[in-house]
Amino acid sequence: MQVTGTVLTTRRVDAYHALTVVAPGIAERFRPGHFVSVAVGGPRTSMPTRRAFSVHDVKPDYGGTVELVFSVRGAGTSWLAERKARDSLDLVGPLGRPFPVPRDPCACVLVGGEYGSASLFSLADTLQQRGCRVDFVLGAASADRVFGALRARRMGETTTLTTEDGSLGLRGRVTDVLPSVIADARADVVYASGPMPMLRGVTAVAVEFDIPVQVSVEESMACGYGVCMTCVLPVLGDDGVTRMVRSCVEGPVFRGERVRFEDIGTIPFDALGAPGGRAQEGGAHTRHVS
Amino acid sequence: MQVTGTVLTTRRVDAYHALTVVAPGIAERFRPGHFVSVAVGGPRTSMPTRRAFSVHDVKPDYGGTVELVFSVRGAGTSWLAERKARDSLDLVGPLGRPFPVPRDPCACVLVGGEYGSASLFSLADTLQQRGCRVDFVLGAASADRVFGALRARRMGETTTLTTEDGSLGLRGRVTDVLPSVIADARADVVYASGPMPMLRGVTAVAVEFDIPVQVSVEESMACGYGVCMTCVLPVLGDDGVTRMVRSCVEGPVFRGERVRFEDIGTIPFDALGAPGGRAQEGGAHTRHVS
Amino acid sequence: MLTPDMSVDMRTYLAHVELANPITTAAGCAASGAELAQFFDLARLGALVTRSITMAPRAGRPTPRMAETPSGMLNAVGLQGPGVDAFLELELPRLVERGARAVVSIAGGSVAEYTALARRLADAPGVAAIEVNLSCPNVEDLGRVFARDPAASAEVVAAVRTTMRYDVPVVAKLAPDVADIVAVARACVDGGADALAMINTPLGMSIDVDTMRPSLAAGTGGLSGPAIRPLAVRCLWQVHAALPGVPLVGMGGVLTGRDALELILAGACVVAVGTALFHDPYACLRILRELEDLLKERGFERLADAVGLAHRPPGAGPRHRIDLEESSL
Amino acid sequence: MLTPDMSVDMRTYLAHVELANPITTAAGCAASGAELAQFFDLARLGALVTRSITMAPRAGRPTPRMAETPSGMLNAVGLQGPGVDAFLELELPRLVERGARAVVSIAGGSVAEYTALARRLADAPGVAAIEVNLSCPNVEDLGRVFARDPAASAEVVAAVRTTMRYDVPVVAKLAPDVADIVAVARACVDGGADALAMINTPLGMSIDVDTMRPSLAAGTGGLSGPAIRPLAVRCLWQVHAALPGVPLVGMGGVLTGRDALELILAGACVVAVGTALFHDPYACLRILRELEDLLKERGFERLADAVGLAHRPPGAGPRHRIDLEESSL
Ligand SMILES: Cc1cc2nc3c(=O)[nH]c(=O)nc-3n(C[C@H](O)[C@H](O)[C@H](O)COP(=O)(O)OP(=O)(O)OC[C@H]3O[C@@H](n4cnc5c(N)ncnc54)[C@H](O)[C@@H]3O)c2cc1C
Ligand SMILES: Cc1cc2nc3c(=O)[nH]c(=O)nc-3n(C[C@H](O)[C@H](O)[C@H](O)COP(=O)(O)OP(=O)(O)OC[C@H]3O[C@@H](n4cnc5c(N)ncnc54)[C@H](O)[C@@H]3O)c2cc1C
Ligand SMILES: Cc1cc2nc3c(=O)[nH]c(=O)nc-3n(C[C@H](O)[C@H](O)[C@H](O)COP(=O)(O)O)c2cc1C
Ligand SMILES: Cc1cc2nc3c(=O)[nH]c(=O)nc-3n(C[C@H](O)[C@H](O)[C@H](O)COP(=O)(O)O)c2cc1C
Ligand code: FES
Ligand code: FES
Repeated sequence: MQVTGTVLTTRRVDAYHALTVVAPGIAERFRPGHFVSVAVGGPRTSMPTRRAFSVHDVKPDYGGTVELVFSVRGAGTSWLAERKARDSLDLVGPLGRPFPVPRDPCACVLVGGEYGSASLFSLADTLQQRGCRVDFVLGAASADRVFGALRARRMGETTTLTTEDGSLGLRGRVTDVLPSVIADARADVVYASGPMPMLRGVTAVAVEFDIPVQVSVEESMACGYGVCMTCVLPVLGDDGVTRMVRSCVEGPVFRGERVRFEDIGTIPFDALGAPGGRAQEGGAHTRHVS
Repeated sequence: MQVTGTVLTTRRVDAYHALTVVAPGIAERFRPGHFVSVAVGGPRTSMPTRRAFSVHDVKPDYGGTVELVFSVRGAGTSWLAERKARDSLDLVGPLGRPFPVPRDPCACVLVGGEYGSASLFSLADTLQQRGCRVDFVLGAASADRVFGALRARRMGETTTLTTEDGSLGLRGRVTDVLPSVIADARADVVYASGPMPMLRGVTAVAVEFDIPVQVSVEESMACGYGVCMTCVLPVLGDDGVTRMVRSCVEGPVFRGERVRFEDIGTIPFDALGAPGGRAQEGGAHTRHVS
Repeated sequence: MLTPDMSVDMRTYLAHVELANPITTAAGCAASGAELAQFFDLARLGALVTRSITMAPRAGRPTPRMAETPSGMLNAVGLQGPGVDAFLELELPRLVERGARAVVSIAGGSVAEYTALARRLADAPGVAAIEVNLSCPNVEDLGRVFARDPAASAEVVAAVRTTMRYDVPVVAKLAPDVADIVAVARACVDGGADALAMINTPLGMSIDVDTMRPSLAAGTGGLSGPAIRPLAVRCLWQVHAALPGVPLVGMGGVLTGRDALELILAGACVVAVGTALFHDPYACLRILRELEDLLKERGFERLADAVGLAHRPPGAGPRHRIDLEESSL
Repeated sequence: MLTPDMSVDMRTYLAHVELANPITTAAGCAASGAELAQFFDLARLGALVTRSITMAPRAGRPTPRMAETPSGMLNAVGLQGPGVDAFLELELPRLVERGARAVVSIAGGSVAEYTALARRLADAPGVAAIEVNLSCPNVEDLGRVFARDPAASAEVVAAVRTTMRYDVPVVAKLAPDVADIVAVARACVDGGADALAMINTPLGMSIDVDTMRPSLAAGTGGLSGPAIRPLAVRCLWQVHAALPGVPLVGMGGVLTGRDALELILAGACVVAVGTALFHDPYACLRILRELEDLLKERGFERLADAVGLAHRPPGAGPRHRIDLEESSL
């Protein structure tokens, strides 16, 4: 749904900006892993495409608020960083396939890279409410880019931090420490959100441990709700067929081992409808299932 | 010169918005009749052309401020109407040919239509400092669109107001009352600023009285300083040749009787370089003089 | 004049097919329609134009497929889609069920492929019209795009026209990156097109100055959005002036009712909305409402009376004389 | 790598003519140069490109001549100017006095007129190069614009090339509204062009929905500004790929150093600034400074090393594979 929300608060959190927006309709429908898309630039903007952001938090205040956490990258996020309390903001959401949560209590490792950790805390909440054990692994290039370390320490059974420059926690990457965290926690499942190379590495570790892994991917998106076909990536279906599926509606959360990370940015030759590749017969196969 | 000014105050004046901007360099160089051009829409605007506004007032506060008075017409003026104190505003100015002022004291009638009157008060100031008598005639469609009536009453020897709907002053147009004002004031010169049809009418009256008239015209402008050639109108030169001259640098103030009002929006067949028209020989004639 | 509570007659005709209103989706900007149907009833659209359907399923181009440009966006989706069989089995019936008027866009790499597509669609129930996307590389002509060649465009249109049922209009969709849009338009009409749609996306490109590589994996892509509206208005204007009897579907950067009215005044009797849908799923209905209000304010009783109105000789006065010389200078 | 205090070698060549830096004004966007000279020293520009000079004085088109569009503007100035005699008598000498490198743009309605202009300019001192504006209606071909026809473009270029002094480069300026920009580029080079400039303004239009009439008195006009940058990048890219040895002057919507770098990476060795000058009289110098900083940040010692760099095969990895198919879909 589309909502004209009102900015409630703005704050800086290390390298990030956080915006809380009153948007009852979105807050109400939210489930962990959902994202929203934001119109940027105001009336007569020169930026016609919306920007996608994970929802960090929802709160019941004022009928329902959502919080976004973002870093300034280009013109759209610069504009967003200048919003002030009481400005209005045009949001569409909640969008995407949220994180699937286990029916029964189990041990979960939540891995976040950079602002990717923002979407993990509401997930941790839900998991803990269901009696799951939650362990965090958060990483980034440097200390100021690790998001949510304090909250992770409060919520997690254990919290392991990594930075590439060693300015916080262990020097290195989340994948360096993940195996021991999985082993110590006797994890049943891994959830991950962060840059693509991290997701690829996390998936490889989970596969090695033979436990399921749910990854939240980030592809360039124009619409966020399935109509533009710009946000696709190659994903292996239940039927063994690779399809170019939309990360905004079939994702952003996928089973990690189904995502063909090494082929992102290409059309794998064996994908359905690949140039010169096999064109499946019959219509049923051509639906996007993943 | 280009200045990044800071908005000092904003206010509504009947149908108009007024913005005072700290812009010392512009205030210092200002003479009555000058205009400024304003960048609208902020960074990454979709509106690449500046908007032109007469300078209503300059004050010495904060090193020098300029005040603009404007009505909301399209997207640019809407944006401008939303500016708040402390916002910054990108101005270029002062631009254009200001009102020429007489060397010796004489009687001047100042005619303003709609927001056109905004540029007349600093002119009146200058004229009065030189010992001139000033009479005002201000008109508009309705009372809320007559700008500066109070100030005119304070400053002018007489002030005559007209509105088309009769909601203030006399019902009618400035040209209906202008002859008697000129006669009563024994005016030596007329100054006028307002919509083109009004300028045309005022010029006709002045011509009838055989007194000089200086009009400040308003043509669509892309650059405001003479490089784009979009703001032209047909003006008769001293040499009797009509040229398409730029209202931003050769104007916006012209001698009314030299402007070929009836031909605005055309290229008169006898204009220099008109299609099929006479092409003057020699280079000297082709300079824009008016 | 209308009284404020009267409504404007918004009906329009795409050739002989009546549409309840002039606002449709643009091809490739509403996927199969199912996604928009979550937001509103598709029957409220003038028509839903499908993505361009190809014979075989297509995986499309590699990513990144999208880049934003000033007031526009580039896309290189590459006609990703399920192929005509799956379309007929799964997508078209759902559109019909939902009460949408379906205009089916088709794309091929050869005249034979377009013909084959028309044959597959000829007997499909629920095809209100066929839109022939001519912005496809012709494999038999070194990949030269059909739309850039009047003769090739006409050949495709003629083949589709001959194959389709006579009562299903064939709309030829043209691209602006040609030297003479009227020549292409005329060729398509001579080839049997019942209506023309314009504009498809001109070819554009952007380079990321940080990676120092093209922003799109495909290098070039189609430019859409408000940036191209002046090109759309100009193409519609020129073609309507040259071929006043041919129904035109206008598109290119329509975000608001004012934009739609601009295209209508230039000569469009149907207006398609593309990029705006990415910004606002409700864009079509909002634009329709705004358009109706604008027409009402201007005293129109019928949309049809506004079509091409900017071409009419103005009241009088030289200020409005229109000089149609073609140079851009 | 550069140390922070080293400066980048910004010199570039327009054919064999060395320019101190790659930033010039665009034709018709700096009038005679006198106006800009109030703001800064014209000698600091790579070159000043004059408005297009015609044989006779021209009054241009009626007003309104300008309309704003999303991230762009339309203009129909119609080559208003004093004619070549006055230009040579009054404008060119002033430019030379001011130390500006003057590239003289010329415009005509027939091959004979271009030839006559070249003859008048052949011996004029201080002409660094001639830019042939081909976006003019050819009176001998029903007003068809030269730039839209490879053969007509080549003919004009050949006539000018033959007439001009051999040591003055002739630059052919192309428009994007053609089906195949490479064909026009090739024809001009075959005709003797020493360099190519692109893009001139594509033909656009806007309609005022309040008056319900075209916004410009001339009806159509040339579209400029950021909106068209993706078209400029694409044209430069295609022409540089096809004719890598030909020097290219890039223009179209350059507002910042990043925009200039985008055109350079696509293949331009000179970048002209047009519409941005209307917004900011200092635009050229600001863009030059920003460009130099960007090059420095990226470790370039010489501007020349960045020209066309986006064409080079990337390090590795399929993510960057460039597929040059021409369709916009
Ligand atoms: C599902 C999802 C969730 C996201 N969550 C967050 C978050 O919580 N916090 C955060 O800081 N960022 C998040 N991002 C990335 C965020 O969308 C981009 O940083 C943002 O779009 C950049 O916009 P810009 O105008 O600053 O950059 P520009 O480079 O000017 O953007 C230009 C265009 O490219 C698109 N784009 C550029 N980078 C990205 C990217 N990495 N992903 C998707 N689109 C991109 C933009 O949407 C826009 O259309 C998320 C992306 C996705 C897809
Ligand atoms: C010398 C001069 C002085 C002016 N002084 C004032 C003033 O004191 N107060 C005031 O309210 N207005 C004044 N105007 C008119 C003012 O420039 C326009 O109202 C304004 O540009 C409209 O911008 P917009 O974005 O709201 O409208 P839009 O219609 O969106 O503007 C689109 C484009 O058209 C141009 N344009 C539109 N209308 C005009 C116009 N009437 N004159 C010039 N350009 C136009 C704009 O600059 C812009 O480039 C003056 C104009 C000139 C030339
Ligand atoms: C992502 C995207 C995909 C498109 N796919 C198609 C397509 O499959 N067939 C087609 O004819 N046009 C396609 N187009 C072009 C649009 O139908 C339309 O002509 C163009 O985008 C201009 O309209 P707009 O500015 O409103 O988007 C596509 C455009 C976009 C942006
Ligand atoms: C007002 C105006 C006048 C122009 N006059 C000319 C001209 O006389 N000759 C020419 O070759 N190009 C002319 N152009 C085109 C520009 O030189 C340039 O090619 C085009 O505007 C694209 O660059 P920009 O987006 O930076 O403006 C003109 C453009 C504008 C906006
Ligand atoms: S972002 Fe448009 S389909 Fe996914
Ligand atoms: S506004 Fe550009 S020349 Fe006058």
